Amino acid sequence: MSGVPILEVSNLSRSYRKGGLFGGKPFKAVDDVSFTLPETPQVFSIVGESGSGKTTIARMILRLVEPSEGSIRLLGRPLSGKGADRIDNFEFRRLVQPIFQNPFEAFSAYLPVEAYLRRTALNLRVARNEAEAIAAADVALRSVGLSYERIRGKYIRQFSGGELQRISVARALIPKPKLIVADEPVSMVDASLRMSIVNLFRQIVGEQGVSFIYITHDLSTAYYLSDQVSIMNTGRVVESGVPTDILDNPQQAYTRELMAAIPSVGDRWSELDAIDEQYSHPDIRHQSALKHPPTNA
Amino acid sequence: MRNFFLHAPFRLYLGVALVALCVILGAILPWFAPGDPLVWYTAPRNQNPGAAHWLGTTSLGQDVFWLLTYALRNSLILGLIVAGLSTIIGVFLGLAAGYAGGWLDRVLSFFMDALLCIPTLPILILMAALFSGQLALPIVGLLLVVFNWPYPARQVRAVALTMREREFINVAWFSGESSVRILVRHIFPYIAGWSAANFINTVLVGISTESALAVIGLSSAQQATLGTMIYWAINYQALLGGKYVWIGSPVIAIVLLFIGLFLVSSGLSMRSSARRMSV
Amino acid sequence: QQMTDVGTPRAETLVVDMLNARVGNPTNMNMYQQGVTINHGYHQLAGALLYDIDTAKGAQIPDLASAMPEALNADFTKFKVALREGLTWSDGQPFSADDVVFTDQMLRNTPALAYSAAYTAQIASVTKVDANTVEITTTKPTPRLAIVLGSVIYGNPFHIVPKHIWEKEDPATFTNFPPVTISAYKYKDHDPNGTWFLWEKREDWQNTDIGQIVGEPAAKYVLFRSYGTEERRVLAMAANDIDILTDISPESLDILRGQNPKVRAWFNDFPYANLDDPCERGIHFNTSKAPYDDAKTRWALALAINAEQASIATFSGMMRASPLAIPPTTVLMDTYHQPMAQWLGEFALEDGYKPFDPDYAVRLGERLRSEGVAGIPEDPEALRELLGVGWWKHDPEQATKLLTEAGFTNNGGQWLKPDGTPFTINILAPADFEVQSQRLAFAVANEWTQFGIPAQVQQMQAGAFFTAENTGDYEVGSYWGSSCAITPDLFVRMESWHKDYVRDNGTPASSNQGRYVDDELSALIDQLRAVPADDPKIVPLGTDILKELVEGLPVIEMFGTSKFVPVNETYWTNYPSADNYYEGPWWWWSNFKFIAAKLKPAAE
Amino acid sequence: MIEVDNVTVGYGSAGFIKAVDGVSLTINDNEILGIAGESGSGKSTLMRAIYGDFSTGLRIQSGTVTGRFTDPRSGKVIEAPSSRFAPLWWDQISYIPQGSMSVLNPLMKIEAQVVDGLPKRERQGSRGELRARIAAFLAGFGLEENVLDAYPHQLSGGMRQRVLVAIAAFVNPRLILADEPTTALDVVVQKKILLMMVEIQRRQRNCLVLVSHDLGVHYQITDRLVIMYQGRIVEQGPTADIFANPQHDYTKNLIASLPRLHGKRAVETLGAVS
Amino acid sequence: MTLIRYIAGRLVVYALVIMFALTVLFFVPRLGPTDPIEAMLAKVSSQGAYMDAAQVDALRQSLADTFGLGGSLWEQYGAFIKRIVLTADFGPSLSMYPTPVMELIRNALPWTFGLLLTSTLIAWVLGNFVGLLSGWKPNSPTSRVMEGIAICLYPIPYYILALVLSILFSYVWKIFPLTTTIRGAPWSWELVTSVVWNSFLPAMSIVIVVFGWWVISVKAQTTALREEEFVRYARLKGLGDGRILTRYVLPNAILPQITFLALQIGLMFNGSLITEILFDYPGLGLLIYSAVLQGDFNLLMGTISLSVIAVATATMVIDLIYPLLDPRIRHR
Ligand SMILES: Nc1ncnc2c1ncn2[C@@H]1O[C@H](COP(=O)(O)OP(=O)(O)OP(=O)(O)O)[C@@H](O)[C@H]1O
Ligand SMILES: Nc1ncnc2c1ncn2[C@@H]1O[C@H](COP(=O)(O)OP(=O)(O)OP(=O)(O)O)[C@@H](O)[C@H]1O
Ligand SMILES: [Mg+2]
Ligand SMILES: [Mg+2]
Repeated sequence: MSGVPILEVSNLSRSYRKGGLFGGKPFKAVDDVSFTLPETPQVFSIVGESGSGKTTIARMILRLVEPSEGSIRLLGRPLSGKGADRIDNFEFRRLVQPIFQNPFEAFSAYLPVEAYLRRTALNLRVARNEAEAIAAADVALRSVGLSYERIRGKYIRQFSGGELQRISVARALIPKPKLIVADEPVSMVDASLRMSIVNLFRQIVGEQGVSFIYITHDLSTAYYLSDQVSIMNTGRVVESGVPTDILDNPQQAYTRELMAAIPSVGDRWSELDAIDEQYSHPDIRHQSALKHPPTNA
Repeated sequence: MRNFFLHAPFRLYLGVALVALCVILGAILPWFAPGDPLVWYTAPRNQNPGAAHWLGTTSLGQDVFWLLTYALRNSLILGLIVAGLSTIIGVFLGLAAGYAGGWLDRVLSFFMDALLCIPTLPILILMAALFSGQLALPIVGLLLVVFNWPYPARQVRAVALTMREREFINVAWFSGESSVRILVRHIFPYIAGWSAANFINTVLVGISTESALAVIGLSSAQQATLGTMIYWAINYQALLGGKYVWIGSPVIAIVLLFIGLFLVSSGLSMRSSARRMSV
Repeated sequence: QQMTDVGTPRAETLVVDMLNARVGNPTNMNMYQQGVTINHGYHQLAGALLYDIDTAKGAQIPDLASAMPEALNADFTKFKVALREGLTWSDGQPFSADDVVFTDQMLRNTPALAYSAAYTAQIASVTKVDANTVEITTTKPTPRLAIVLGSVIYGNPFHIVPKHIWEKEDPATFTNFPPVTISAYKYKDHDPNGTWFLWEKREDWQNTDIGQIVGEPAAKYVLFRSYGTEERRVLAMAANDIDILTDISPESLDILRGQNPKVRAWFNDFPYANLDDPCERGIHFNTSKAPYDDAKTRWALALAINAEQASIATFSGMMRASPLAIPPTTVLMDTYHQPMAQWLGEFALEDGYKPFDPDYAVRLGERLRSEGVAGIPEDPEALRELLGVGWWKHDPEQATKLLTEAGFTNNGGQWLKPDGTPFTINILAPADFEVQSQRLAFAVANEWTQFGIPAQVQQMQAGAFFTAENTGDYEVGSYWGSSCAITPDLFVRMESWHKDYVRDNGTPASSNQGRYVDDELSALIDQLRAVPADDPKIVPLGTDILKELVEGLPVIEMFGTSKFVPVNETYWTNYPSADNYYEGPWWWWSNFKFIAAKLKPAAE
Repeated sequence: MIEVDNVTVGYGSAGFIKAVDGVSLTINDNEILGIAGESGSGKSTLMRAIYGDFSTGLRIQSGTVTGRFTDPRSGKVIEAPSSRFAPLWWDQISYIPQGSMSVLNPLMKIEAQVVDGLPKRERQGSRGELRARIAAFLAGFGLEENVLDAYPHQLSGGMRQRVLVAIAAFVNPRLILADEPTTALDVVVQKKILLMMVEIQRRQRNCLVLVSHDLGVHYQITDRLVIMYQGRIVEQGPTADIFANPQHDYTKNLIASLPRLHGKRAVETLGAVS
Repeated sequence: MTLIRYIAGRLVVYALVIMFALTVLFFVPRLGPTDPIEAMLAKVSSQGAYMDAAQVDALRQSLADTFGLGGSLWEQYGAFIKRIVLTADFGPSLSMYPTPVMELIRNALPWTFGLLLTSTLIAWVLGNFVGLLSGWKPNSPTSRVMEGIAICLYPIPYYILALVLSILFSYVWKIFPLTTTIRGAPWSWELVTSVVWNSFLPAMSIVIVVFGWWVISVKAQTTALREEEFVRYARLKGLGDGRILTRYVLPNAILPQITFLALQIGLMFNGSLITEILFDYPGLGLLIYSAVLQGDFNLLMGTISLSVIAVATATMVIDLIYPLLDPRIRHR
């Protein structure tokens, strides 16, 4: 690869209509967003307000939503359009894999979930036969703390949220793509597992040369994991750069607000004390003011 | 198999039993018929059910029981094949149109709409002329398929239109699944129950249209089918004349077949739902 | 007092089954427009023809005319036609020669009326002699003018219209509604959807043909109505809602008699049906198509049929067989069948084989008796009179021989045509408009199949059926419309066998749809053309023609038509029947008005 | 309010798959109870068992879940096992299921879905007033009024989740069971919502059970904390105590494994191939 | 703007479908076995007794002239299209010459529409109701009984069912009339009751036959929907069955049913045929039937064009309003 960036997003916008059947005023869910994932694999995190357009960006990169304006280039080739260098479907799926936001929607209720993993391995030519496919699925599942044996024959309803998220991650890992677009992939996973998955991501970036677009609300993992961070608010990127710069030294008000709102163990939100005071009642409210002394952790 | 009988709900048993009864009557017993029950005057006319003729005889001296087995065989084959083909074609093309969208959708929709618009009767009469009224059952079946697939197709297309918005379809696509597989393995299960209902319905349509065609002169009334059996019984006023076994037996056969199929399909869907909801 | 659902007293209303389905354009009664149907009572009750038919005697009678036409010259082109005096139209205006002349002029001058061309092709002029006499000239010798202008069977398109009404209208667009009528009934009410028509007796019924010929009709109202399917018609009669039914199947009659003791048929017991219908049923061939162009093939097929079995299959044996090309009605049996019986017995095919079986009726009678049918005569002569003088033998061996002679081969049970292709037969049959021919087709197919020639029946709706007939687009068919005869004068029936009318297949033929060419036969028909109806030469000529037809066998004639036409005696009596044979039971013919006038209320 | 006594809960009609194994727990009036634990350790299962949702093939194999509710109008005390809770749903108890993004009716506007199921007492006033109250309530969740006129598919995941929380909270029940209600929310919104929930809880003196993986959340707002691991409760007690003095290894691990902002980063520890 | 493009595109398809169907329907009968002139001649000769061959030939020629069946097929086709597009006139009926086709249709249409529309809708509502209930509570006694009735009646061949109904209700118990006798001045109360009275049995037979299909198809839909998350959530919200059914299950189950209801319009025209024959009911079905039998091209084109246009319009309307009914597909 001769210095072609993995992904170039330039001036991307997408508008929707708000309310109304046919009318309704249009608004921009994504407004003029640009960023680049360089040739060297890395993790690009998008953090931001709920409803600020993160998923929409992800879906545009995944060709699931048409951009209203702007362009996306994957490995220097246009994502949409009909040009000769358009990436064909098969290739696209080998290059890009998604992890969708809602794990409870990610699999059909009528197919055992493991089928998706096996099929991914077979279809995208990771495995040549069923046995290899199962092996590949098992490897991927083990890396997220599950195993093929554990999920075999079970349907989506029979899994917990965290399990489904991990299965989604495992599925995306199987074809070893160039880019994984992960939309809140570990939001329902407990902290210790989450750390191991995040470390896994990091490891994959290093060892397999996979780039990540990592959409999350968890600033600490974003900080921990990513090479670049973009902070979004109402459709726009308000701040972006290396995480140490941004999170250690936020320039924008919104970023600072975000930092302040992190529920951290140790500093209690002052607003809570206000509420407690207002409603405290001697006979029930236990030592509320003195609650939660600083931990030693 | 063992498992099947352990978990099957009662209606599934009953349905399987009814369908099995029809299949035994229609697929196995005809081999044991003492003679060709279609030929007239092989037996005394207008006999009541008795030892010699279990279901009596027709006004044309045919044994009702053996006639019924022949009729059931042909109708079963015709009905199941017509229903099977038109449901498969209809559901698949409907899914394809709804899922793929674009020009494929437009072309398929055009054909569906056009076929739906054209009333079948005049076309069928033309066919009658072209084939001199001697359409073999397979061709009748083919015609029925041509005119019946657009119904499920149109309806399934509507379902596919909303189904393709669901996330797991995207996951399937990114899992490298081909369009056909997405239709068949991922979308179809959601309408499998409905398709089964449509299938059962088309079995009925197939059987009854065939008899209507026999009357128009498209297919031959001399073939034994449940429809022609009813046709002849009506022609000889079996109902008003109190020859209830003659006219009743094909009707009951149709009803039992239908109920059997219905019970099987709803029993199966109950079972599959139980399996997916918990182990 | 009980009322009908159209609001007339039931006891004063005669309810009659309408022949065809309901009428699509009920407010058009212009009988000269080709799409107008008038068998909703106008044709049967309210209108009148110049000549009608006495079905009991099998002879035409004058109706609006006062006498049969009188030829004024030897070559039958000029006639004097006297009209009945003292008739008035239902609006009180007198009927006169002016109306006849006006009708002639109207037809002549209005080519838009389809009948116009047919009419002017035959009639050169009509002129008034006096108020009650006209003189008619024809374009060609017409010994049978009464047939051209009057009814023999069913009716005639020549209807005289009231000049004082029609002269103000454009006949091409006039709807003639409500109609001014000439006979004893006038229009009273109708259903906008065409399911029923109510006719009311005229107060001045004396001034009508019926008043003069029969007397006062008893029924104040006559209701023609359509009940739809056969089941519904049967139920209606069983419920006493309808007094007279047109054709139904024997099974339906059986049900009716079981349900309602007041219902009776032509005979009180076997065979119930009237067997004097003037049309015959059989298997027709397109004799221009191989292999049916060979008389041997046709004879072989005839001998392959077991007629007893076919008779039982069709109408449970309630039919009269006829080997001749005319229906076995009482009149014609006396004139032709019985006298020809001996000739039939001696008749031999080329190889000397005698195909006739005079004991057909005897065997069928025995078989029916053994099935437990009551009322079968024991006497062989009586049986022959009832079930027919005889028919062709059922002789598969001879049939095989004939087929082999004709070049067919039998290849391990399968017959191959002379050209080497498998021999299968496709019989065209009426779907739902003539049940006897329809069933006969299936019965014959069953026979032929058992003989070893796979035969199929193709049912066709009327329009398609007649198109196929006229254009010759068939090989074998059951029910061809032209096999009807009622009078000993066979002209009408035989004329159509003339080779002049043969057309290529694909071109519609107006006559001789079987495309049968037989020079001797045509010569005999030429002779018949020149002889008037009352000439003594008529019967010998007819006999010769029938012999010729037996030899060539262009049609396998089989049975006369059995009409199961039940009546309900709850409200009306004195219907014609076998014991009270003043008319045949054809309620849908123009002579129904004579019957209607003779009915009596049951209350008396 | 709820007494969970040594219950073993699992799934399956033919077999039985244990998901919660011999758990005992008390949910008191006027408190916020936090539940944290391993993924797949049976938190959601426990919540369903408490709520009385047996529609997924869930079965209580042994033990009991008993509830004690005081009817505010009659003052009558209702005591029943959770299998008989159905009449209390959306009146005395409400529930925010996990993965709440897919539970909205795709053909119904948000407003109707908020109103649907509301007990009479919360429906006072005209439609307009009700709408205004709901809109105001939603504003507290950072949602604009036009969300009320949207269909679910028009909302982002987080917005739908907030709608769900709002629907459950607007009922003002005695007990809210919230199963990971803030997974899809950014921390600003999350904070807003948590504060609101606390305020509601304090005002109503009702009870909130909150399942979350975010120990920070638990630290901030819960009064008591339950830690689950492999279907069992491995530790429970006042939140402060647990944070101050975690007993179980898993708990210790949880608290320790949190990455810190401004701390070490994976890029540094693992080394990027840049 | 995409909306306008969508509508415009749909309208183009609409026009194409109609043109296509009309073209097929123009040519097919003309290639068919029935020549209207021969059919008419047979009718005339079966009713007019004797005409010699020359007279018949003359009649044939004059019929050909009046019916305007001269010219090549293509010329006829051109004239036909021109006439339809310009004047919406189908000319005179051939078998009921010279009554205009439009007049025949005008008389028949209200009957067919009244009968079929009401009975189809009743069947639809009833069928959806029973199907919904039996899919929702498959084990409740009421739903089992209703489902049982529907499932047992539905497969009975229509002809037999109609006949048995007639025998029972018009003959054994003389409740309804055996044949359709409608009386009363236009728009009088008497007329209305008469129409309802006379249409009751035919309508009932249609309802019984059609509603079985709705039951089984809606049941299948409902069974599938019962598992959907949003339905389960609704239940957890403590909503009553009635409310869940009407607000959650029904709207989702009914979407595909609405498509089928539109198609039912087409089936109506086919179905009307048999009903009208069996009950001797004065409608369009009988008209189509007789047109086919008589080879009455003009009447056939008139009645069938109507059916074509009705079905095409119904499907188009469904396509156009579908986005209104299902917000999820609105944006495309
Ligand atoms: N319907 C079901 N049938 C069978 N097993 C199930 C079902 N639902 C959940 N399980 C299993 O029960 C266990 C507990 O699931 P539960 O959803 O309670 O976990 P959880 O603690 O909520 O996890 P998470 O934090 O990931 O949501 C899991 O192993 C899961 O696979
Ligand atoms: N199909 C749609 N129609 C209309 N509006 C939409 C549609 N999809 C998304 N939106 C709107 O676009 C905006 C951005 O949505 P998006 O899903 O990208 O947010 P997000 O950043 O992923 O939020 P979250 O973190 O809550 O998932 C929201 O305001 C949402 O309401
Ligand atoms: Mg999102
Ligand atoms: Mg959970």
